[in-house]
Amino acid sequence: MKKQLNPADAMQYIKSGDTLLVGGFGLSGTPLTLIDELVNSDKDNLTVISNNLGEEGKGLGKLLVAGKLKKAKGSYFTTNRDAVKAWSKGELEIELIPQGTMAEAIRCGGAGIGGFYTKTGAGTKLAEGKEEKVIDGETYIFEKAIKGDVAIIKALKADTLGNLIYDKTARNFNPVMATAAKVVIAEVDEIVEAGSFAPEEVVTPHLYVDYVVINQYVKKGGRYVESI
Amino acid sequence: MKKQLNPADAMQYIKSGDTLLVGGFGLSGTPLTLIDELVNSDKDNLTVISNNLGEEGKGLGKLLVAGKLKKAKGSYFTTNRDAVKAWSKGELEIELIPQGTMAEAIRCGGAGIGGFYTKTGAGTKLAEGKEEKVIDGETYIFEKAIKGDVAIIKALKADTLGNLIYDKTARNFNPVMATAAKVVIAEVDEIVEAGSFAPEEVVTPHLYVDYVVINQYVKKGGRYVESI
Amino acid sequence: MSLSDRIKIAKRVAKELKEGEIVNLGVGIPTIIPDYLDDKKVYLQSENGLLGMGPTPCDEDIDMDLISASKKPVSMDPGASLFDSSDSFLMIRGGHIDTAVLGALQVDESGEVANWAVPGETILGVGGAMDLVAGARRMIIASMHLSKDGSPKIVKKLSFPSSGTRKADMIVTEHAVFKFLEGKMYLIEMLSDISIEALREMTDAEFHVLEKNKMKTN
Amino acid sequence: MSLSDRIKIAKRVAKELKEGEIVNLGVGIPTIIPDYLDDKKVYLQSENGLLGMGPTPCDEDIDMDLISASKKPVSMDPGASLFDSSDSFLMIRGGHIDTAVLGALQVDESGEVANWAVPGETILGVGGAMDLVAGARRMIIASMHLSKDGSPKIVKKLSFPSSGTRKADMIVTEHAVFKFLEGKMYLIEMLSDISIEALREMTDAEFHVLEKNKMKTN
Repeated sequence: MKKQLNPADAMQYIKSGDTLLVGGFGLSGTPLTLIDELVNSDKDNLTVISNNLGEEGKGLGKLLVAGKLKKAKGSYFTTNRDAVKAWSKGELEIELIPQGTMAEAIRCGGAGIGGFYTKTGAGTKLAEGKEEKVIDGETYIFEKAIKGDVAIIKALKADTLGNLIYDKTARNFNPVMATAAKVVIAEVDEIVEAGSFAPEEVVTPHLYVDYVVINQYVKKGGRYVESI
Repeated sequence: MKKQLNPADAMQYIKSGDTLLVGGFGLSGTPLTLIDELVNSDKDNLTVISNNLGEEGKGLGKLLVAGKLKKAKGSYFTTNRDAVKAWSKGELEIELIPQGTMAEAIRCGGAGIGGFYTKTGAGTKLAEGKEEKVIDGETYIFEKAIKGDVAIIKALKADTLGNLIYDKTARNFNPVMATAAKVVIAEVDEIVEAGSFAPEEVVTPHLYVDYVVINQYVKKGGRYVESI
Repeated sequence: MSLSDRIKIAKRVAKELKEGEIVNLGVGIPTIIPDYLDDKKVYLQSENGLLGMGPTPCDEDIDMDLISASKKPVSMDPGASLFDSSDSFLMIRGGHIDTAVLGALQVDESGEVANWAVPGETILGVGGAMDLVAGARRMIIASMHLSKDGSPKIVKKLSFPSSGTRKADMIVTEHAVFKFLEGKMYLIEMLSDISIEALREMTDAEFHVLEKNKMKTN
Repeated sequence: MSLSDRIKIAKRVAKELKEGEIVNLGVGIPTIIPDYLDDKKVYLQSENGLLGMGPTPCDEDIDMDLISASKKPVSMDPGASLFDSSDSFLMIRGGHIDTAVLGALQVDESGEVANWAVPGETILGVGGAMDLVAGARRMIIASMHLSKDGSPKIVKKLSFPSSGTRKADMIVTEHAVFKFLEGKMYLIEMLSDISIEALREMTDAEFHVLEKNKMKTN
């Protein structure tokens, strides 16, 4: 079976200075347990690629205030005031990227595609310095594929091979991130026998997943809360 | 509900000279009923983008011998001797493209991506005349997105909104083709009520599908045979 | 920004949507449009990975793993489908959304939109705004006529950072409806009882007025 | 091309595969490898959209909508998954297949492979060959030592069209096993009782011989 790890043991696969792909849209579909372990670890100087930096004091927001982050790359940080503050003080680098460009660039990173031309952002500040190409009369900008050293993602269930399924809109960036890092650690609520998922049901086939850890949070009132 | 058409009525959306995206890998996942209608129609001068040209006298192979095709673009035509013959006589243009590049180019066509850089084929005959780019030390070649005028695809079932699910490996190119044409006609075995599919089960969301026709073939001994 | 103005704008945009359309609604005024669709069925796409977004659930059904792009709990209509972020933006960027209804900080007289950044302020968020601007088949701007400080939002030329070269098709404010035709901005309808002259005063952009007999007034 | 030679090659490649690997098997000799894996479990990927391909089903279970990339009926192992062609080649091109075992028309002494086209003949098929060459983490060539007309397949320089600049890691023929190390070709094992000199005669490519005490002989 796919190697199941204690959350603490998963930390051996992450090094200071690594680029991490972290799943989630706000807090939904975020690997909260793995993030807590990172907060308590000695890793620092991390670059995080994630749509947001969680919320203030929650999810990736914790990692930020713990001083573990060198840089964040994503689409929307405005609502986390800690992120705005850290950036203003020069304590955090931020690279903004349109949400769809981010999703596509990560998919390309996993797909052996070096880069692509998108319409999104052409003619805007975010296109400054980027190569332009006119294709069939429309202007596109070049975006390079994104890869990570380690992806930490959140799924609903894994089977013993490592196949993953996701919970409703908690899917978000997790499946593409699972394809685009050297090491992929999936945090799940439950591990079931191989063969429990119909072949049509699998969203992330097991070949993308290296390690599985069990989520230590419990869901109450429709949101994950710490179990202790 | 999504407009259900008789196969014959679907022909009004196809014009002579059109570029058609046609689903299928060999005969599996091929819209056999729609192809039969095309064979019996007055359309000609068609460009077909499909992995193969069916088999001799079957699927797209029928359309070829009916003299409807100007050009075929796909990855593997060698096993259909009619295609080899037509090409040798100068009656059919053929453009070869690696299978993965074809899948990716069609996905880009549907995704608002103008083109992409792939490793596949770099340094080969199929890369001649194509732009090269070195990204992080690796050589990639540029491939332009592929779009069609009309996509004719095959799914297992549609719901009344037009959501589609597929049968095992008959899925192949159908989901990407559904995204990349101005008009998309899906041939299905059955239409069920909206809400019959779990939201996780839908492979092609209904916004991609314009018209639905019912497959007139029946499955015997594991393969589709003409019903009459 | 009075509630009745917001409702007026939402109602007018709702009228513009066609039965069966695929619609993506931005933050702010657009989010209340579903309340004014009456019997018209449109399919709401949410860029975090849902087509067929339904209304806010009652408290006991709230699940924060079923949320909108504004991170609010939602429900699913029959026939809904779930997908990942890359497939969601394939839809958006690839021209599969019939109409995006977006707020704006500024729109210029060619229809170019600024809706993500304010000059001089910290710019740390763009979200899916640029993808929607680039990709939706039709873009309707739903916005108050003036910004909070009373300055015109509908301007000659953008002073705020552009969201993309793709232009809006229509603007709906509490006072008026404008359409863009062949690169020019036309007043097509009045929604309040101010005069066209008064409207011109609060609109920095030059606009043409659709011939009187074709134009609706309040 | 005797059946026993084909089996010998398949068995030797099977030995090379590791428990739990993700493997894509090309047409020809590679397709019989699963018969010689004994208790070793590998996961077979088929580029038409299946991971976890199982053995040929019995006649009454044949479904031509569950086929291999060679368009033969197959089955699914527990834990199998289905996906479309773009996701399948994402796997292949993106480096997620541990080992591709492919046939070849020619391999040169640097490991460059030609496996899709014959000069002077009509070239109307490439399939997924180039994607597998470009993307698999390890590429093993499983091939008869000589071509049908008796000419060497393992050559100094390709005279057939290349399948890509990415080089093979290993060649297994009925006579020998070669590995490529730092751009050089090494004989690492003899699989028949011919002499190394005889092997050199039927091999156009220059190869080094691994130190005697490290090399296995038949």
